[in-house]
Amino acid sequence: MVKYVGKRIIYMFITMFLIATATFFLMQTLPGSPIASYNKLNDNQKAIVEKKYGIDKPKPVQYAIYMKNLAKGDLGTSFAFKGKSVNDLLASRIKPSFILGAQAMVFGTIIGILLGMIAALKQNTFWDYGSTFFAILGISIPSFVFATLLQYYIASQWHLLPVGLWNDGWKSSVLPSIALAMGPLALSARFIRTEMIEVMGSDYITLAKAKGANGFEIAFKHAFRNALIPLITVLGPVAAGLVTGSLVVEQIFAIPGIGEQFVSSIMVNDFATIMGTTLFFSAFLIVVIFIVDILYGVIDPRIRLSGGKA
Amino acid sequence: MSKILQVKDLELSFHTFAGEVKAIRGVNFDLNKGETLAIVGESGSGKSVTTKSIMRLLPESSSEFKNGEILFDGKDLTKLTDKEMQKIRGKDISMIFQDPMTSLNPTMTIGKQIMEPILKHQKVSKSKARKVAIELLNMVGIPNAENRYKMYPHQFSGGQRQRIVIATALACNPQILIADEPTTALDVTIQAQILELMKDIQKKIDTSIIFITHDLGVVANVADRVAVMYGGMIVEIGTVDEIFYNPQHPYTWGLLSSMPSMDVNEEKLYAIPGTPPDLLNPPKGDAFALRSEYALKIDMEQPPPFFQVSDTHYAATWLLHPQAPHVEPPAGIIERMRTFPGSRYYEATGGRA
Amino acid sequence: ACGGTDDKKDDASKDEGKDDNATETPAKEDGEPDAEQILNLSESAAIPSVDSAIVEDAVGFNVLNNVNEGLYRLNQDNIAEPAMAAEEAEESEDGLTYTFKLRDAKWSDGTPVTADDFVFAWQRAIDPATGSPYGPFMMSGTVKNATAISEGKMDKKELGIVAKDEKTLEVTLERPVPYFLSLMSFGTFYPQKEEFVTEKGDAYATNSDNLLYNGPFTLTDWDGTGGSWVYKKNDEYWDAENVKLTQINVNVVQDSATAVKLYKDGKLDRAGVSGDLAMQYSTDPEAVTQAETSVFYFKFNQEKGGEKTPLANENIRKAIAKSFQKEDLADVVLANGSIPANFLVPKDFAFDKDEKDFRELSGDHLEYNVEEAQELWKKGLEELGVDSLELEILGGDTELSKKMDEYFMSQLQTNLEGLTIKLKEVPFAVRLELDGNQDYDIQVSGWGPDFQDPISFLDLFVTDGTNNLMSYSNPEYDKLIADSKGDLALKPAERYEAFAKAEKILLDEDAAIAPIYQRGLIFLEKPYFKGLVSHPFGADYSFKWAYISGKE
Amino acid sequence: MSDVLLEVKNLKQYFNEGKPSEVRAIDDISFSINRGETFGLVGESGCGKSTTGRTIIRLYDATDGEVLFNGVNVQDKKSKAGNKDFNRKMQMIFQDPYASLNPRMKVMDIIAEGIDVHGLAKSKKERKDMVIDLLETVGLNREHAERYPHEFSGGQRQRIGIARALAVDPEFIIADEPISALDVSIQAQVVNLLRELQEERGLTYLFIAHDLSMVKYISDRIGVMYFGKLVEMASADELYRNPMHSYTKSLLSAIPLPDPIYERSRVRTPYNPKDHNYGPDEHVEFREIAPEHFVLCSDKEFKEMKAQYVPKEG
Amino acid sequence: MKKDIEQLPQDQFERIEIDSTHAERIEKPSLSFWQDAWLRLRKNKAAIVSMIVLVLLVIMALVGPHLNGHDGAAQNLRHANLPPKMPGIEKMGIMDGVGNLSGEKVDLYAMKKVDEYYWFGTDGLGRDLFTRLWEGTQISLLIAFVAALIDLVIGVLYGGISGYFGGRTDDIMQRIVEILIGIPTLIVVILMIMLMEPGIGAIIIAISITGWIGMSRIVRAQILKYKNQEFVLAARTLGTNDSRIIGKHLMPNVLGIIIINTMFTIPNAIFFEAFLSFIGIGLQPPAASLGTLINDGYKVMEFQPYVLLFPSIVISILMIAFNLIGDGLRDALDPKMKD
Ligand SMILES: Nc1ncnc2c1ncn2[C@@H]1O[C@H](COP(=O)(O)OP(=O)(O)OP(=O)(O)O)[C@@H](O)[C@H]1O
Ligand SMILES: Nc1ncnc2c1ncn2[C@@H]1O[C@H](COP(=O)(O)OP(=O)(O)OP(=O)(O)O)[C@@H](O)[C@H]1O
Ligand SMILES: [Mg+2]
Ligand SMILES: [Mg+2]
Repeated sequence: MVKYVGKRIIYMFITMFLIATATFFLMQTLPGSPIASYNKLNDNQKAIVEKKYGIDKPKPVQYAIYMKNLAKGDLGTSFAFKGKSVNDLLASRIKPSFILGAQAMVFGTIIGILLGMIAALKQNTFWDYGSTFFAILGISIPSFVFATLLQYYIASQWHLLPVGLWNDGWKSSVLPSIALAMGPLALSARFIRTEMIEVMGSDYITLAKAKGANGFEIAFKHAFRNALIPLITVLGPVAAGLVTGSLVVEQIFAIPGIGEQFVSSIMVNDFATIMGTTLFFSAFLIVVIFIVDILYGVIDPRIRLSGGKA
Repeated sequence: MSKILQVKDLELSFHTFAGEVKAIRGVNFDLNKGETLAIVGESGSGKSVTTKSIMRLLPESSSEFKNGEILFDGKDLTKLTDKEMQKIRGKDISMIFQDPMTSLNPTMTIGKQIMEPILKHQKVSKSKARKVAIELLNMVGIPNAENRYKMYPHQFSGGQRQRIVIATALACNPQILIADEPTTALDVTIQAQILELMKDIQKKIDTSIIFITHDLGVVANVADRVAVMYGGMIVEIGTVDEIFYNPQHPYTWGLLSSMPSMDVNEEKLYAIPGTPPDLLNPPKGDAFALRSEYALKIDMEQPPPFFQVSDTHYAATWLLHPQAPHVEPPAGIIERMRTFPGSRYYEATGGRA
Repeated sequence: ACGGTDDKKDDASKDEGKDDNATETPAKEDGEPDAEQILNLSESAAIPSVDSAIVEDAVGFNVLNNVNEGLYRLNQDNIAEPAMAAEEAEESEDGLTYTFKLRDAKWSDGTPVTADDFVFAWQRAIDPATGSPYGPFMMSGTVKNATAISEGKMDKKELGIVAKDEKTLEVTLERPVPYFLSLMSFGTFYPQKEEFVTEKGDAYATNSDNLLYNGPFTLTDWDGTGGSWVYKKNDEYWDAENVKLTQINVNVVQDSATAVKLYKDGKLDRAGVSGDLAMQYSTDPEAVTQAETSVFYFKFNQEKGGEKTPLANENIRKAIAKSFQKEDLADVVLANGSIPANFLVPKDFAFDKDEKDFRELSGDHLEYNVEEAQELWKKGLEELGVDSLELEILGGDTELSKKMDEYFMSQLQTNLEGLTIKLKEVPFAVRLELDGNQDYDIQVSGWGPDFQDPISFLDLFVTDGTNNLMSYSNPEYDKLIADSKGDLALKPAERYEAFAKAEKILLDEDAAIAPIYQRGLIFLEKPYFKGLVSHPFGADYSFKWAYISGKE
Repeated sequence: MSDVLLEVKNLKQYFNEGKPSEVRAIDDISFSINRGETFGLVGESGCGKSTTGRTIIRLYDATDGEVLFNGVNVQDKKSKAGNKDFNRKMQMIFQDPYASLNPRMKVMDIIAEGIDVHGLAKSKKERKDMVIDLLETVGLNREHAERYPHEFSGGQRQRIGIARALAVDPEFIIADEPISALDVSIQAQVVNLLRELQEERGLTYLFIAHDLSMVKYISDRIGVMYFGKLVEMASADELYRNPMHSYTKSLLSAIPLPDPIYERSRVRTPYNPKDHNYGPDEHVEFREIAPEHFVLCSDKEFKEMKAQYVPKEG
Repeated sequence: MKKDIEQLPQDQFERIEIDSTHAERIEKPSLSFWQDAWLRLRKNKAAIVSMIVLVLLVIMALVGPHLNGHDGAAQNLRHANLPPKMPGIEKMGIMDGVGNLSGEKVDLYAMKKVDEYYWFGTDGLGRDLFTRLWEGTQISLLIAFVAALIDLVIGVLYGGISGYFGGRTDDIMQRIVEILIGIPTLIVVILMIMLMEPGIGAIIIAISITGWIGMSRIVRAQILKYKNQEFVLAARTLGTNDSRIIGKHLMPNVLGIIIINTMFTIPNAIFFEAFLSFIGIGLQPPAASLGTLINDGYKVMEFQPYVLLFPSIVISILMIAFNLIGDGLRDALDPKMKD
């Protein structure tokens, strides 16, 4: 197990390194200048500014410097936020995004799992069709439409929750979390349904029935955990999906999160921030995938004890 | 002997995309206390469905009892509610399946799985249940049970897993144990161990066993009585000696003669030609007739009733009808019949070679 | 207002901005201030910087205007009046030297604002090492030696600004600049306290604690990158008694539809209405329409990759300039209070000695006229020897610019036979680069003035001007502009005539650019929100005089 | 009858060599098969029977050792043409009647696969005729050609598999548990067919199974495998009558026979590998106890066995 | 059990000869895998309805733009922002040309003196939304189909090669995939779009750039599963070469899952395009897609709900239809398939 974790961590670093390299060179090819008033500067100033941001050096040197700083955990200096480090920028924006993401993940997967269970246990009944339809609807309505609808009805019309902004405590997080949760919800519902149906058909479930277990015990004591295992494997991508969703939701609910910041930095060509955010997202994703794999081992004894997946 | 279970005129169908599968088309048998009844028959003949319908383990959405009753303890199992049935399962009747690799929950320790029926059906504390479970593990021959109790199924070999499944099935000293091909997936040597185990335990707790298999060697080893199934019906039923040494149904003949003998070198094995009947459109008459060289005209029109051969021995073939012509069974069968007192080929002097 | 060609603001997603005095009801002016003076506003973007030497964007200049103060400040009537300066500056005969007497004002840490603070700030802004985009831009050619210093040819100490004593400041100019005093309200010319700046070093202006304030408000709860901040009344401000608001909470709201919803929900006291929603809110009692001083126009690139483009042909340019309906564009497509523009220098912006609008002097140019356009087009095509043309319109990537571009495409293609338009919509930064490389055919561009003088617009198109970037060159035009800065600098009437003439050449004769519209904005504003002053140039607005009345 | 068709010499097949998960599926086995005979290979599950078969037919590359077919080492990398030739001469029949037929192909195409690959038919019609011929050979008929595998029963499928192997007219067929997955009543169909074909075509079989009674019935000689090693090899009758290795004995004693009277008296002798109790310097090798009867044993055991050995007359 | 034996006509007891070939006969009509799957699919009402709906939508996407005589590109500012009005239905009180104006309900057609009918209303430039809706659907479907096709080709090739050749090749290819999985898709897509000339092509490439990974993993898993199946081994022992094994044995078996997966990638691509439109890096006007139409609509949802409503309905129906067809196919083609 330790060996497996060690190996995975090494892979994670290699992956990060490659992603960083790829992003770095990709950024170099992007059109436009990161300095908004670049054309206001005279040549002398340009030279000085370029020097300040280290973009006067040859690309390989820039790359080496960037990687060196990256190794120290320094993502560089933002072009748009004058003189501020990308690290600070991310740090100041991460909290709302994280809260939303975590809430959406928990809420989405729990409700999704419930829906999926209901659908599977009542296969081909009204419940099944209802929850399947709901789950499909969840992925069928674009998140920005869904978020807007929530905002319009629940906040603007019925005044149950704030329309937006991040200054109303937990209330501020409810609607955006729900909007974000639709993805994980739909995915886990559908996934659990298929898995449950499959697990419910397996021999050990029949045997459990033969032991006299009732429907509830069968579903929760026996089937659930086994149906959950495959879901765990897709939680990584689900978490990544939340990143996508957060761009939209943060913008619609005017929440000062990292997604909103990312969109802004794209608009102003803030290369350092775009890159920093990309790397941050990647690192996040990689760590999530890693955690998911570890979790997988925790939940599935077959993997826990044999030390890693084959 | 007291009858512990009676299956009467059981008919059952599955509703599938393709249409109605008439999986059980009238099955009758009794199970006596303490005996082992083996059910043999080729794949798809309805062995598993019969036993699963006793346990009511068939998918309720697609299966339908068409007729008949299953009497256990004065109750018709086909009519019980789910709740009532849950009380019987695992306690009075329990079951073992073919594949030990898939019949244990991979994410639950074996201890928990064994304890489950105990906790479910007996009012005992957890620690007591644990003790019972460890005893059971010892009984089925899992050494070092205290430690292994906490392990997961994948840490055991196939044979061990089947022992664990047996332990689970025996947890509440059931009156009936249904074993659906419990050894088919195992090696001969392991199979022998499991069979011995089952026989031992049966002696200990005096349970009745319904043992499904298609291995006649195993049948000969474990069974007191044998029911031969074909095409969703029992075609012959009798004591093990009656079936092996005085078989009456042509299908039983075919079954017995298609096994090579260890002693003699036959030139050619007897082979039953063709394929099993399609239960979507079961044949009108005798289901086996199309594959039988002993087919009679009536076989094509009318299913044969059960003819009594002895008190314990019945066979459903028109050949037993008094009007039927006399036919010679295959040579190997005649050989077997010679040794059986009461058979028409019995030779007092004969005996076994 | 911004320099550069940023038309992003036309999204109206920002909700600070102008408040037209004329539209205000007298009742509003008269209301007694409430006890609670807390305002909730939104911005369209986070604050990139509040370092007056570094600021280059609208949000930054706004913040600066409200938390700091220069020698002058634009008053409620948008006239520059002494602020840090105690009295009107003393101007020398030749118009080259200004002497300012400072008032007894204090920084938010209680120390006095001195003449040295200005000297330090100006020198810092022009020092090429600072990399200030606006320092050289505003000072070069105006303040003495600024150009040379910014090019690194002279020490920053040589800049034409000296502290005569603690409270006296003397500024020397390179040439007479008639609008110089109005520049003094511009953020770049604000003071900075040397001791504080050096002490903070790199951390200076990175958050609200690392800043000093000498304006009506101080900035708090700003972490340097976050999406919200708060203005608090600055008790050290010299005119604090006239500042009524005690607190202004600002949140960044990018999406204008969200801003409107927040406004309707009472979470904001003011919200911009984007074009899409404008139709629905134009008659709302809380809606306020305001014409801005930004003008948008087509830039016709005459030379691309060293070769003349079809747009080098005057008739083609004229044809295009006359071939689209500006009224419809302003009323239906933009629908945000914008007005069609047949001019470059905006309306209600520059006035002559008699308070007469420059527009009345200069008149309309390049009006919509399809028949003429078609004739010119035919002629142009003949001259080029082709019967069809394909041209690209380079535009912004905001919703409204996209919609507008679609409108142009349809208008031009319908009205000019043989013309095929391709649209290219890119983010602002990319457009700047394409502009810089002259890699476009037609560009939708805009300009907002940095000071109150027609030259702020007309200077853009002199030969090789930094914002020309389309190879337009007309010696006559150049000469008129040069004269306005030289011989005519101190002759206001002639100077305005020269401007009018230049505008006529630029538009009517050469059709170097094709004016489209002068931007307007629609805001929703709570009736209790009073006294907000918006400015036609420089920062967008002042909260100094704003207050809340009748909210309860 | 000493015309050797196939000779396996010191064959080794290790999976995941060098890794902790190394499996010595075949650990140094040698045997030979004569032309026209059936060699049976038995042993418990996982002892390496299938691996032996698959290594011989080169589905796996051997870790070590030689497989001589017609005197040529097939484990050598040979030319493409040589490969093709080899592929025609040696064929395989598989265990699982469901997994061994491509569910998306018609029976016609399944059987004709070898014909197509080796270009044995000159025209469509010839191809069809050949297939129908093969179908009839295995007791099926022409209508079956247009059907898909899932429509057949296990026994029929297994016969289709046999027809496929026969299509290229092989000399040698490896039958890897061809009947284990079949119903008793159907097993006989397949076994009979294999025997008939052997007679008609002079085929040689390597017959892998764990069901000793069937192996004994069909095989001329039998090898018993245990954990990757061949522990005993003798002619079928000899092995049955005179099992020498204690594993073989155990195996034979475990088989239930369809004879209740016999079953009531059968005693099983368990096998425990530790009972051999080989010393560290004891050399365990394959030794000939009686003519053509080999056992894996140490020198000491060899002597004991020799002493015990009582030839039985059949 | 019957005990009394009745007397039956003696001729009934004649022995008859059973033709042994008769015993081998298969009664059922021959069904190929695909026919069988189709039979199963046919029973799935949701999938069938979805298929019909999808076909209708595709037809509408093709003919819809020509149905009401309006040109989707023609602007008529006088007719801008009109609500839906449809002959016939208008009498029912819906789609009668009444819309919001400054918070009041007004018959905008009467007010603006418009005689024409705009079935789904007009946009801010006075373009007919009905026509644009179907043009948009066309483009969305085009993008989705092409992107799905690219995913399919790359994914199948990559996964196929990786799974089939295994060993080192597989190792390396899977490491690469592991790295790609670590990159947030959205970000790559955004970067790619920023890099390329904006337009349909850029969007398709951007969507496909990481889209194929899912397909490749599924295909690889399947190939791994099948390549050691006995029928493949059988083909190998016959000397079948790699390309034939892949083409005849592996692909036909994996095809089902490829199709199923494609049924899920198509709606994803539609969705992604819509998402890109939302963050402003989607299509270049005047081209419309469902995404850009929705994006136009969601801002004015409160007052001109019809701008949002129709494209939202179409995109939702498309998504639901594809998903249900996918589900149906999954049940029909491979009841056991998981991901
Ligand atoms: N759930 C089900 N749905 C439809 N048909 C079924 C179902 N279960 C069993 N059948 C059908 O019922 C018939 C009898 O099946 P059963 O499982 O009892 O056979 P079996 O005798 O146990 O065979 P095997 O030896 O293969 O286990 C078969 O034709 C089978 O296809
Ligand atoms: N490709 C492989 N990679 C790793 N190990 C393998 C591989 N194939 C087989 N083995 C291992 O080699 C050993 C022998 O396997 P093999 O399939 O030859 O046994 P077998 O005797 O045919 O068993 P069975 O009777 O179950 O078919 C087993 O332990 C198996 O797990
Ligand atoms: Mg069964
Ligand atoms: Mg094997």
